[in-house]
Amino acid sequence: MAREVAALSRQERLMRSLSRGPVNVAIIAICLLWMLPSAGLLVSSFRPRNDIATTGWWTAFKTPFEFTLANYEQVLTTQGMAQSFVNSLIISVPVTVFVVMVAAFAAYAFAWMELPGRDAIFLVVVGLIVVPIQLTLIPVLRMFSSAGMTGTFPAIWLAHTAYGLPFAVFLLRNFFIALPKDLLESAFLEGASHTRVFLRIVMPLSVPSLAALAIFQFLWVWNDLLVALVYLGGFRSVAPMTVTVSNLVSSFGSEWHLLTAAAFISMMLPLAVFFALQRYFVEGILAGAVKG
Amino acid sequence: MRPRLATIAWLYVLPAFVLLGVFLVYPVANTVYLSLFSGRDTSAFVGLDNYRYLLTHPETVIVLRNNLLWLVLFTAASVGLGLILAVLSNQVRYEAIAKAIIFVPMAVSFTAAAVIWRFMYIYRPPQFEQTGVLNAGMAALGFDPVPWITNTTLNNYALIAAGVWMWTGFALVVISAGLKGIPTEVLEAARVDGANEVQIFWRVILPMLRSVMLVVAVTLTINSLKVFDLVYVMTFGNYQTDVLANRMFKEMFTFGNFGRASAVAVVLLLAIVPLMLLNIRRFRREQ
Amino acid sequence: MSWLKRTSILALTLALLVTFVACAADDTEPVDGEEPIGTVSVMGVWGAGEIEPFEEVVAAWEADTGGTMEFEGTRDLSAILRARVSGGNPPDLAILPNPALLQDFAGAGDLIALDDVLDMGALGDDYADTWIDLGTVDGDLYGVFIKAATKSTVWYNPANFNAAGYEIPESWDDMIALSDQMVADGTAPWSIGIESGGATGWPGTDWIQEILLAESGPDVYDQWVAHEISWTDPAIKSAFEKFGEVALAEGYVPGGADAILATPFQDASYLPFQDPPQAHMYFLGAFTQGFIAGQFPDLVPEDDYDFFKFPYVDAAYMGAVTGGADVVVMLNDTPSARSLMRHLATADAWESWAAAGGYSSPNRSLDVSVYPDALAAKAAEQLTESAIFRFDADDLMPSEVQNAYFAGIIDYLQQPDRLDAILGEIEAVAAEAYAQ
Amino acid sequence: MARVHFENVTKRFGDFTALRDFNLEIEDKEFLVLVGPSGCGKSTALRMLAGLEDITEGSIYIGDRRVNGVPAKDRDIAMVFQSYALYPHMTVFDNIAFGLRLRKTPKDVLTTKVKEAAEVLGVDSLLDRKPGQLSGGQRQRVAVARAIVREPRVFLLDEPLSNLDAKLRVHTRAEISKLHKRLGTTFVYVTHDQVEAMTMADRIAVMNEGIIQQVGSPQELYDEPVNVFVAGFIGSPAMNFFEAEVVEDGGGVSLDGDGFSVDVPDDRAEEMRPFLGRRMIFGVRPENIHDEHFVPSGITAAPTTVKVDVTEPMGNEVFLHLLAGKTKLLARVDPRTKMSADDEVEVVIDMERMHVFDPESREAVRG
Repeated sequence: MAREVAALSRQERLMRSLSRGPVNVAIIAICLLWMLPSAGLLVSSFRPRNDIATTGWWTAFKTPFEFTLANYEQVLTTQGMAQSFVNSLIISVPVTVFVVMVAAFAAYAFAWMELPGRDAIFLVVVGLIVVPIQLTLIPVLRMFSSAGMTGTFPAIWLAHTAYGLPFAVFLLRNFFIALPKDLLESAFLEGASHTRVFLRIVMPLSVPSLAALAIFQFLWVWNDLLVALVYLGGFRSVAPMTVTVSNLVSSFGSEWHLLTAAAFISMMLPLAVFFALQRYFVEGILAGAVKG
Repeated sequence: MRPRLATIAWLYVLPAFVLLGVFLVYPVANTVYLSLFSGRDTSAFVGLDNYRYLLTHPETVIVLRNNLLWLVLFTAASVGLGLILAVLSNQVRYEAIAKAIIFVPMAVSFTAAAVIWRFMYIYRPPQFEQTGVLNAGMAALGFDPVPWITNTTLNNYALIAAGVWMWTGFALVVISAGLKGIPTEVLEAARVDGANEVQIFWRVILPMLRSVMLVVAVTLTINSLKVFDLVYVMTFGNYQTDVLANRMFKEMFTFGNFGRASAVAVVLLLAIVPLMLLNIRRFRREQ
Repeated sequence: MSWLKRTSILALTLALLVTFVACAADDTEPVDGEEPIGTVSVMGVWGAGEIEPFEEVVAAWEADTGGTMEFEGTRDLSAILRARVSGGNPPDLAILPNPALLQDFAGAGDLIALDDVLDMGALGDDYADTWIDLGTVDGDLYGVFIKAATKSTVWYNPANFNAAGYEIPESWDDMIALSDQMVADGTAPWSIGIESGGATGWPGTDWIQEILLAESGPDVYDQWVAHEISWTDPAIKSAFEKFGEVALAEGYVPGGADAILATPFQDASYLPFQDPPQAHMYFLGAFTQGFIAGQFPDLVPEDDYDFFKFPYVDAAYMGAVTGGADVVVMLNDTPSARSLMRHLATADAWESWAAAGGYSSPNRSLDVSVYPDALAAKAAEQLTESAIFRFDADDLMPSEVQNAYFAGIIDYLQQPDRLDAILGEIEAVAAEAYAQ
Repeated sequence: MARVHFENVTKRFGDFTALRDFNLEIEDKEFLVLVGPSGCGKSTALRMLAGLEDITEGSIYIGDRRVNGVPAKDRDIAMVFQSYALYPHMTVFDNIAFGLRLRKTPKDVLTTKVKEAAEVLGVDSLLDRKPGQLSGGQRQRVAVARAIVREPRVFLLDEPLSNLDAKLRVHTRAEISKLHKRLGTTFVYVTHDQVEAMTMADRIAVMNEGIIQQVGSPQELYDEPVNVFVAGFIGSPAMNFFEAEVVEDGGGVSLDGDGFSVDVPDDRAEEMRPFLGRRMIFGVRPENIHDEHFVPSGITAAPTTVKVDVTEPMGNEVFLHLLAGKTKLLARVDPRTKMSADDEVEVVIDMERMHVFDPESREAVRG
C-alpha cells in the first residue's frame, strides 16, 4: 500500500489514476478549504486599511495591485513589540523545559516504580486535565501576591508548569510504560539505580515523545493570553506577544489592518517550531496515544 | 531496600505533586466549597441554590444546550473528518504536506483564530459588496448574505466550525498514526479473503482503529466541554452562544458572582470526570 | 545525553534566575511620607492610539517628579481588574470605563477615597456637580473623570445634505420626515451597527438612553437608572419603540435588522461618507470623528463631515445630552500614586491630548481653544455647556443588568414583537441584581 | 483446472528490478516451493500472483484466465502470511468465517465449514478466543484454517513457518504436506529455508536476484545443480567449493588445488581432459568426504592429506572442519572417527560425486 509503483503499463496507470481521481480531488479540496481562512489573513495583512474595510481580500489580486508593508511596519514599530517577543520566549521556553522535566520524573515513577496506591494517584493526576484554569485564577493570584510574586516571570513559570502537568504526565507515562521491559530489567540486573535508568535509558529513548510534548507545551504557553494577563499584567517590561497584540486594538472597534498583521507575526514562531519538529511530533503522538 | 525505593519514588513525584496541589487541587476544593455560598462576598450559605439556578434558569439552560451541541457536533465532525482525511491521505504521495496543512490551525492562538474567523464570517447588507469569504460565496451563488455570527439558528454551528477547523489536525495526526500501525498484511489478508476497499474500511480498518478513535474522541469531548477562548473572543456568549466555561468567567469576573461561577465550574467538572474515567479504564484494559 | 546535561544546566540557571528576579521584584514598595516618587502602574482599556497620547499626558509628571508610569492595557478590564483585586494585587491606579465599576469596587472597599488626596475646592470649580456626584459613593469621592465624550451627536455629510437640500432636523418628527424624504430619494437615511464583540448591543443602548432622556426627561431617567421604576414602565417601552421606528423601518437602514446586528459599529460609521453615500446619518458619540478621520484621511471636518445634536422628542428637554466618560480611581495608597492622581486631576495635564484630537474633557477649566478643530471644540462644548447632562445609563447599572440590557437590544431587533417579554426578562435580572 | 503460469513476468519498483523475465508453470495440484535468499524476488512473485502487487510486464494466468489487473478478491486464491495477519478484533471463528461472510454464504453452511476447517487444523476448541489470546503455533493454524475454509483454487503460503520455534516447525512441515494431499489443491509456497523446500515440495524453483536459477524436483536439484548458486543453496550443510587446476598426472588426471592435490577417478578423467591446464571450480558435498577408516564400499577413493581444524560431534555423525592447504573443507563423517583437532590425517573424497563449474559463467560443466 505504501509502496508506489513507478512503472506500470500505460493502461493500468490510466486505470489507477482514474480510480485515485476522486481521492485526489477530495484531499486537495479539503486542503484548500483549510488554507482559505489563513490565506485570507495573510493577504489582508498586506492590504491598505481602507481596502480591508470595503472589499474582500480576494479582490487584492485584481489590478491595480495595492499591497503595502505599512501594517507590518506599524505593528513591528509599536513600542514594546520587540520586548514582548523576547518576553514570550522568556515565558515559553523555561515553562516548556520545566513541564517536560517535572512530568518526566513523575511519569517514570508512575510507570516503573513502586508507590502505594500508584494507579489511584495517577488517576487523580490525570483527572486534573479537566479543571478549567479560569477557576484557579483568584486563589492562585492570592498566593502570589502574599508571596510578592505577582508580575514576575517565576510566578507565571510556576503556574503554567502546573497547568501543563496533568496532560504531560498522562502522555509521558503512557509512553514510558510502552518501553520494552527487558531493557529496563537488564539495566536493573546490572545494578543500575532508578535515577541512572531514568536518565541513561528512559529519557534518551523517549526523545520523540518528549519533543511532541515540548511542542504542545510551547504552543499553548506561547498562545496563552489569559494567564499572562492575570498573573503578569500588561506591563510592557513583562508582557508577552499575545498581550501586546491584543493591545493593538484600541478600546473602540476593530483595526483589521493591524490585527491581521499582528496575528500573522504571532503565528510565525509556533509554525516554524512545528514544522521543524514535525517528525518527532508525529512519532511522539503515535507512541503516547496509540500504544497505551 | 524496599522503604528506600519508595522514598526515591516519592522524590520523583514530589515536584509534580506540590505544583498540582497548589495550583489545581486546592483551587478546585475551594471552588466546590464556594459553590454553596451566594453573592459577591460569598458569605451566605445557600446550599444547592446556585445549582438549582443553573439547571433551571432559561439563560443558563441555553448554555447547557450549547455545550451539548459542541460536545456532539464538534467531536463528531473533528473525529469524522480526521478519520476520512487520514484514510484518504494515506493513499497519496503528498500525504505529509496535506497533513501539515490541516494541522497548521493547531499552532494558531485562539486570538488569531478568532480574527481569522471573524474575517470569514463578516456580514454586510445585501446591497453591498461582501468582504467575508462565506458571504461573498453566498452572493456569487445568488443567495442573500447570512449574518453567521448573529443569526441564532446558525451562529453556534459557525463557532463550532471554527473549532473543528482548529482541532481536526489533532484528530488527523493521531488517527493517521494509528492507521500506520495497522499491519499491511492484515489488509492484504482481507483483500485476498475477498473484501473490497469499502468492506475493508468498515470491517477491518475501523474496528482496528477503535481504541485510537476513542482516545481522540475523549480528548476532543473534554475540549468541547472546556471550550472557552473561541466563544470568549468571537461572541462573548452573546446571541445565545454562551458555553459553560465562558459563563463561569462571566459570572466570576464580569458579575463578580463567585458562588454561581463556582457552581458552573463544578458542573463542568462533573460532566468531564466520567469521560476521563472512560479514558483511563481503556488504558487499564490494554495493559 | 548531552541534551539532558544541557537542560539540567539550563534548569539550574533558571532556578537561580528565579531567586534573583523574586528578590529584585520586592524592593519597589515605598515607605510612608513624602518619599521619592517611584513607579506607578495604571490599568485601563486603552489600546493603540490612546496609550501614546496618555503617555504624553503623564510625561510632564514624570519630568517633574522623576517618577515613571507603567500602563497596563486590557480589553477586558472589569474581569482582569476583578481578578487582580481579588488576588490582592491591584494596579496603583485604574482608568475605569464606567461609573458602575467605580461604585462596585468602592462599595466593596477596594478603592482609596480621594477627599484628602485632592484639593476638593479646586475640583469643585473645575467639574460640574454631575461629575462629582458620579464619582462619589457614600459621601466620599473615589474617582475623577478625565476623558469624556458626548453621545448626542448625529453624524452627517454636509456636502450631501446641501446637494439634496436637506435641513438639519430639530425634533424627532422632523427627523422622521427627513428620513422618509431620503427613502423616497433613493438612499437609506440611517447607518446603524451594534456589533462590538463581547459588548455587542451597546450602540443600541445609546439610542434608547438618548430617546428616553429626550422624551421623558432626566427624572424618569434617574429613576430608571436607580431601578425605582420597572423596565416594563411605559416610558422605557416607548423609548424602545421609537428606536424601532428608525432601526426597523422599511428602507431606513441598509440591510435591515440583520445588518444592524452584524455590522461593527465602527464600520457602520463609514457609510455616509463613502462615495456615493450608502446612508445619510449615523448616530454615535463624539469619538466617531476619529473613525471617520482614520478611514477617510482626505475628508475635511465641517465641510465633508459634521454632526448635529440629537433631536428632542418633548420640547421641554430640548438641550438634554447623554455622554460617557472614563474615570480614574486609586487602588493603592502610595505617595507615587497620590502624586500622579493629583496630576491627572488638573486640566493642564490633558491639554496635550486635547490638542492631539480624539479627546473631550469634562473639566471646565480646559481652554476650548486647544482643541485641534472646530468639531472637537463643538463636541467638548456640548458636553460642558449642556442644560441637562446624564451619564450613559447602562454604564451605571450592575453588570448583570447591563449584560441583560445589551442582550435585550439584540433580542428586540430580532423579534420586535416580543418587546414586552424582553423588557420583562431584563426586569427579572434587575430585580435580583439591585436586591444584592 | 488450477494451473498457474507466469509468462515473461517482470516487476520493477522504480529503478530496482525485483523480478526479471520470470517464466514458470505450476501444474494443477502441484506443491511448488519458491526458495531463495531474502530479497531474491520470491515473495514479490507470490504477491503478484495473489494480486497484491501490480505486474510491470508479462502475464500471469490462473487456469486459463489472465489475471493481470484482476483484484485479489476475484482471483479465487487464499494466502497464509508470514505474520499470519489475523484480524485482531475478531474471534477465531469470525477470522475463519470472514471470507465466507463476504461471499454471502448461508449461515448453516458457513458454520459447518468453519467448524470443519477448525477441526482439520485442531483449533476447534479455540473458536471463541481472539488472536491476542493464542500462542504462535495456534495463530498459525488459525491462519491456515482461514485460508482453507474457502476452498480456493490456489493456495499461497508466504514463509508460514518462520515465526515458529524449531520443533514446531518440523511438526508443522509434515502437517502442511498432509494437508496438501488431503485438499488436492495447487500450493505455492515461499520460503528461504531449503530444508522446508526439500521436505515438502513436488518441485522447487530456486531463485536469486530476481531470476529463476533452476526448477526441478528436490532430488534433481540436489544431484544436478545447474550452477554454483543452486549447488551451494541446496543441501545442508552446504557444498564445499574449491578452485583447482586440472593437470596431467602420470596418465591420469588430478586436480592441483592451493596446497593440496587430489586424483580424479578414471571414469571421470575423460570428462576432465578438455579442461587440462585450466582452473575450474569444483564442488564436493560434505557427506562425500570420508574418514579413511570408514569409507563406505563402492566408492572410488581419492585420498588427500588434510589438517583437522575443529570437530563437531553430532551424535549420529561428526562434522570435521578441515584445512587442505589454504582451502577450507567441511566433512560429514562416521561418528566412530578418531580424528581430533590439529591432527594431520588422510581423508577420502568421493570424486565421482564431484561437481564441476566454469569459473567464469559459474554454470555446471557436463562432460
